[in-house]
Amino acid sequence: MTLTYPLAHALGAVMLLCAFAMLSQRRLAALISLYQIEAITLTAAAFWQGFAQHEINLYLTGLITLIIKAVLAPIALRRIVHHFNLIRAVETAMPVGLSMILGVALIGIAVLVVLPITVNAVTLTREDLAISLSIVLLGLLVMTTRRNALSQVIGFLSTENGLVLAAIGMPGMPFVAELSVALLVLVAFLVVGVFVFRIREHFDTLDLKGIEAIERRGR
Amino acid sequence: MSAATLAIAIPLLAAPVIALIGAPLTGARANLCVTVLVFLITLAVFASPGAGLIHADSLGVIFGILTGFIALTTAVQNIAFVRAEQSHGSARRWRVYHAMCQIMLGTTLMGLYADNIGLLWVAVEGATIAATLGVSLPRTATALEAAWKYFVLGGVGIALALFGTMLTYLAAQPALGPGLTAMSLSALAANAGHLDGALMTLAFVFLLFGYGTKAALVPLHGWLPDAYAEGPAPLTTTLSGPMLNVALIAILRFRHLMQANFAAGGAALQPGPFLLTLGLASLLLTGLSLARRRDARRFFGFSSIEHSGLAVFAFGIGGATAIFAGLLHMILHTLIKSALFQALIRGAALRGGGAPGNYGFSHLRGMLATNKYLGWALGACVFALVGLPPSGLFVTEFLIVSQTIQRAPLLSLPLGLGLLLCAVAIIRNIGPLVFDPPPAGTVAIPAGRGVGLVVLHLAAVLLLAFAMPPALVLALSGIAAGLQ
Amino acid sequence: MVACRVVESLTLALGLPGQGMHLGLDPLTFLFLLILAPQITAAAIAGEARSPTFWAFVLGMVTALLAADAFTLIFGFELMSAASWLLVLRGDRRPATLYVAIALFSGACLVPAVFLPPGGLAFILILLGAGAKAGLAPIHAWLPRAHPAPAAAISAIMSGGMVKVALYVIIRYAFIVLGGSAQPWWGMVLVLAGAASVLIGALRAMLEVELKTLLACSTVEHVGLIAIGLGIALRAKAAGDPALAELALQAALLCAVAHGLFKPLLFLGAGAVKHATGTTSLDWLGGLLRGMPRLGGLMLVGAAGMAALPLGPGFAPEFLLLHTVIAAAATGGIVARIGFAALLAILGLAAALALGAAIRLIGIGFLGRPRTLRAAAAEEADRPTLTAMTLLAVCAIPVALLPGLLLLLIQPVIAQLVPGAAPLRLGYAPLPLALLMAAAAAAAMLALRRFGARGERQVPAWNGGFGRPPVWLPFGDPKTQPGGTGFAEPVWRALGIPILRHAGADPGELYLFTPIARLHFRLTRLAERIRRATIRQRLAFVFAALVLFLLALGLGQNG
Amino acid sequence: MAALDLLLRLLATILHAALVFALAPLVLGLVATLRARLLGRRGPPPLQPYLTLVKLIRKTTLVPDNATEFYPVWPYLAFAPIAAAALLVPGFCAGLLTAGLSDIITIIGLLALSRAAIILAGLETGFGFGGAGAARDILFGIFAEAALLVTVLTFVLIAHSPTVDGIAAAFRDNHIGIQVSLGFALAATFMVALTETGRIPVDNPAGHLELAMVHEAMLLEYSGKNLALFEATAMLRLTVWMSLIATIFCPFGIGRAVDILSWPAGLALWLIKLAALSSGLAVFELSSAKMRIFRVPEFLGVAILLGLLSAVFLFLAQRIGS
Repeated sequence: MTLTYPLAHALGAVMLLCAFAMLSQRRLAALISLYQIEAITLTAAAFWQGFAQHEINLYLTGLITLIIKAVLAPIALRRIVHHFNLIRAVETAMPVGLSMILGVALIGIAVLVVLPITVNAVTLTREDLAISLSIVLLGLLVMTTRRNALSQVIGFLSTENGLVLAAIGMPGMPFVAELSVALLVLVAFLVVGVFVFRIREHFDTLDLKGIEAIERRGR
Repeated sequence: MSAATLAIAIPLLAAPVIALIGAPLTGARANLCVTVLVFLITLAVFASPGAGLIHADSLGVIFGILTGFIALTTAVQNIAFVRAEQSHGSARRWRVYHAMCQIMLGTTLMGLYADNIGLLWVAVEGATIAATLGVSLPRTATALEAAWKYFVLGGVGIALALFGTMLTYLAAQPALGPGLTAMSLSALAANAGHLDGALMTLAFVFLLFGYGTKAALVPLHGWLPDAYAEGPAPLTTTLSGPMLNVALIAILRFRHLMQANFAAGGAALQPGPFLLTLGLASLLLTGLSLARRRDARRFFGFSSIEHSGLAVFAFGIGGATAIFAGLLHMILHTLIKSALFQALIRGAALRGGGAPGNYGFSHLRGMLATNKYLGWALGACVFALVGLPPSGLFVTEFLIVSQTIQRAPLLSLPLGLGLLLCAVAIIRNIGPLVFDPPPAGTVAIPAGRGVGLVVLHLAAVLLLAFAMPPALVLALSGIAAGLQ
Repeated sequence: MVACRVVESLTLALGLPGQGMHLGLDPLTFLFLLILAPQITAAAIAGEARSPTFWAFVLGMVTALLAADAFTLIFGFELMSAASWLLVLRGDRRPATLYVAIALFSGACLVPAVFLPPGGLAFILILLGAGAKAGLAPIHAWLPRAHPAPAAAISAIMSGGMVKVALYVIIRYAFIVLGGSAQPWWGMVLVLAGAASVLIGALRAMLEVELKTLLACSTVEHVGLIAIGLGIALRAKAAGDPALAELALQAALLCAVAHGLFKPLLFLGAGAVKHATGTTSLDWLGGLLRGMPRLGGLMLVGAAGMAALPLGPGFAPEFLLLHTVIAAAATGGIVARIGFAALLAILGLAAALALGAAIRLIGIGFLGRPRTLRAAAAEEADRPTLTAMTLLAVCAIPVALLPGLLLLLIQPVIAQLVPGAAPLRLGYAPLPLALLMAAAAAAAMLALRRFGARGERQVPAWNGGFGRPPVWLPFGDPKTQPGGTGFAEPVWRALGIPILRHAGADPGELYLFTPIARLHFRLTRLAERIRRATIRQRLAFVFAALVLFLLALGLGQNG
Repeated sequence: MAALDLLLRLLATILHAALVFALAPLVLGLVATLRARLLGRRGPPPLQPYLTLVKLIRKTTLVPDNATEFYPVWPYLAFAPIAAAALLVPGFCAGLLTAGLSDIITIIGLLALSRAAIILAGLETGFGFGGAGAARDILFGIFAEAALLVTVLTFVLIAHSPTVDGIAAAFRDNHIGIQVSLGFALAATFMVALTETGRIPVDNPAGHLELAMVHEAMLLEYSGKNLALFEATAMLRLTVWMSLIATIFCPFGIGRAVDILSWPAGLALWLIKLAALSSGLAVFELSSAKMRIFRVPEFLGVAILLGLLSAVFLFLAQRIGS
């Protein structure tokens, strides 16, 4: 059992690193590959937690994450990028340096918030909670600092990964949670897909400028 | 198979079946039949509330009946709406629309009756996705933009709510141990004192943001005005009213966990300040945003944000009377708002169908000239929102302000300012909406029995506010004392 | 009045869930119901009986008066505001929003006030809430805009009755509910507000051209007079001087009774003039007495009340108030005494301005030559209006000729408000005065008939040698006639410009309503910028709020 | 004894009434004659006002064709209050039958009622001059009434009695002596009296220049009996103001109605006071010229300030005294 915690921490740390790296990426393709690495690490963490807690549904969750998030999602994202030939750089709403500093501040806040929690849950230590909270906050930061609709979606999916990481760490969490998270990803993906093609018909571009122009007209 | 589970299952199962019906009108009639059945079952839920995952407590029963009633009257109005609108949009679109109506009803009832915080979260998520699809139905650029905004903001809110749910489960470990019991609301409420206070506070913040987004509290309200203004009106405005109540009740329940934990000396912080901040922000920002709206549905969407803010403020103040006032306020506001939107839909239908631009104030002005009864009913509904005496909201606002004075005197200043701003901005529109000369070429048209339902709603509001039956008074004060 | 000795209390099933509404009757309520009764019957006779909103308005006022608990009082108060708002809205839409904003503001002040512990803050809030509704300075500028809007009978009730209900709330709380903890400075605040209302109301009444706006401004002045009476009474009661308090209360309550009679009379008259000539602007009227003799006579009675001339209904309250201020000037510190002396000067100014306004109303409006064809062709007012006005005039006679008797009727109310006050004898006896004047007039008439020359000759008026007016101006060149604006021009130059600035805007509007409106505009523009934020910016709002809350949480727990 | 007192007071009142109505035209005539004599002119005989009244009564009354039915009412409504006021203000002896009624505020009200009647008479026919005169009279009235009320405060507080009768008795009996506040009050009352009676600095009673006239402008449309009444009202008003000032500010020697022996002395002193005031008025009128219309508000503003000053000094004296 001595190996359980340190390995879980390591996988969590890798995922945190990917989420943090997303902040600095300028190109969509790099963003998608970072997301893929994060998804694969999540699958490994799920399998490892399954092994540590001898829970069958954790293996099942790991499998679903592998199929949907690690394989299908990146393929679909790459096809969209290819379809709209969006290889060019993603302009960020905030200078990269500033968003990096904000990222660090967010991780600091996550740690500050988690410190007073004294519960000594079997598998999930305070550090694990801090890591998953940080990934969620970083995902949100990615969403708020990107103007491109697709990069916002990837930020959203990174937040989902943070959630699943937290869910895996919960001891004896009923299966319902994981299934619904997976469901969410699936449906979200579907809906996003539908939107993207709709937006395509109307604005000929994935960039949110078209949509933002409508809002500025004001109603 | 308890009545509560039945009430949830029927609409969810009926949704795919109705989606198969080709003709929009038959779809609307089927939708009405299912809704009537569901309403009768919600009345029966009082007898068999069910156990385990689906267990309706008295709060759930009352709001379940309210949701059933609203869905019923909306379904009745829906037939006239569909008859006027079926020329726009493809048949496929109407099938999706009626399916979404049923899913919205089913998920709302699940949100009310669920005893499991995970199931509650799934219900709220399902309702968000159904509403998002509903908003995107008209396929116009503005509808798409509103739907995208709804999805992004709603998705983020849902994610935060899930994280909060997981943290609540984790905080329940020391008291309830692993497994399903740690996620049961009644179990959590029973031994709230033994939860891990610090973790529960963190969970509460995420839950407040998650369900706050669904309840459209400022600054999480971004999606509501545009969602209300786009999409087929009965789905996006009338049916989504009860959904706000589900989120507000969730916030109330989690607030109780925090308050009980704090009272029992746990490490949890007082939930009051969080709720008061969001409530006041909602009141003041909507008060200012209402002043310049030109579209009726967006205008009354903002008014819904104001009333959610007022309810959350009442919960933030705390104490049995304030919570009683908050709950009564939610009931009365839902009745008034749905009556108002139904009247607007009838008005727009009489003024040449529900095309997107049809809900503008300048287009709907002078309703009295089109139909006398509808004009007065519309005026009465808008007036009821304001809180001047003949309207029921006067009672609840009176109670909330009196409790604020006694418990947090300094907060009565921003509260009074917010209420004043909103009331003036709303009442300003009655003049043009009802009494102004109508646009050129409008001719008087009999409105049919739609107006009767609107008047029924207003009568229910007056009865509940001024002459509430003693049984309901006991039930509601029991709930309020329980959730103190 | 004996009937109201016993304090009945009645609980209705309606009201707050589980608590119901409580009604009660005591001398103060009975007096104010007595003030409302003639007006409401007159308005009903004048043709308002059929409109349900009117009866809701009356129900609101009566509930507010009969209320024995805070919820019922504010319920009645706001119901009265709501019903009158709808009537204003149906009359003229422009002032309706300002009117309802003031009504909501007064509600927003009263609800907290009734729940605060008895003390200065509660009184100030009551004063703000009820004072705003009564048209007490500084929140008075809305009254001349809103009261002329609805039909004449409704503005009669609004000016005559609704203002009194608002003052009733001030009396109920200042003397009874918060009576125990009353401070002398409460009275001074009321007196200051009253003095400002009197000055601005009287001045604007003299300068306004529209008849109904003129009457509304005169209402502001009379509210000021009543407030001064109440203020001095409150200060005297707090300082332990029941005699002065009683004299002041007699002045205030008698002024309320008198104003409640002649103001509705004038408003009904103004409505009849508008119906007959299609306008209420003094510059377009003139010579109405020829076409509408009975209306002219009744308006003369009302104008006598408004001008507070002896033998008129308005003189007894003015008489008592002046004596109250003189007596008050003999008490208190040196600054208070000088203040009361200055107040006496203001009251003198206002009395003369009111006299001027009344004379202008009758002289320009009814006497002289018609300035327009419609004024020349005006027929007598219709029967219901005349009957209603006659009813009010008949009720005004006892107030004019038997004020002593009326003060006896008011005595129980004063005993309730200021316990331990010995009844005072009134120094003004109109009947012997009337006899004296009648004797003098009869003597003069006899002498002139005995020695004077018989017969009179109808001749064209001399008019300082002007020739006969040209054919196309049958009523003479309007330029050579004194008009409404022309008549007030000297007062405008002497007093209007220094106080009302050149734009003629009411100080209450210039320094209170306009700045608030400008601030509201700027705030809504800011809110508009927030509403027009893009999706990303809205996400940023959510994210920033979440981070802030987490920070607060972290500091809260670790701090 | 009470019956005897009542009889004596009734006798005194009747005597007072007769004297006031008889002397009024004489006072006006005296002022006019003195003015002329001081200018070195022979001037009209003192009895000229009587002759004017008789002349007017004998003339036929001309009524303008567009006059309303209130046209003949205004003269009586103007005359009656002044006559009542004349009966209220004590002349040669205090304690008349009408003493109870003679409240200072009632007297101010009666004067205002008479002024209102004259103004309405001016507006009656709706011609330019009447309107202009009325507007000016209203303007003067506003400031005059404010000044009057402030001065009233002073002597009501000193004498501790609201009625003129009481004030006269108090000033006569407990020898108030010369007080600074009473000095200011006298000046203010004098200025108000000049405005109310329409004497030189405010309005030229003798002049007929339409642009400048105030009181006369309102009576242009009246003739015969009606004009006679208005003239009588003007004369009575002058006498009322003079006896008001005499009674309040130099009350020494006023008799008591019940004590018949004091009547002759009171009567003599009253006549002397009236003559002194008339000559004072004549001298003052010669020494000053008529002001522009819009200078009068400042003139009366000074009167208001004087009234306030008298009140301030009164409070100071009371504070030091009590």
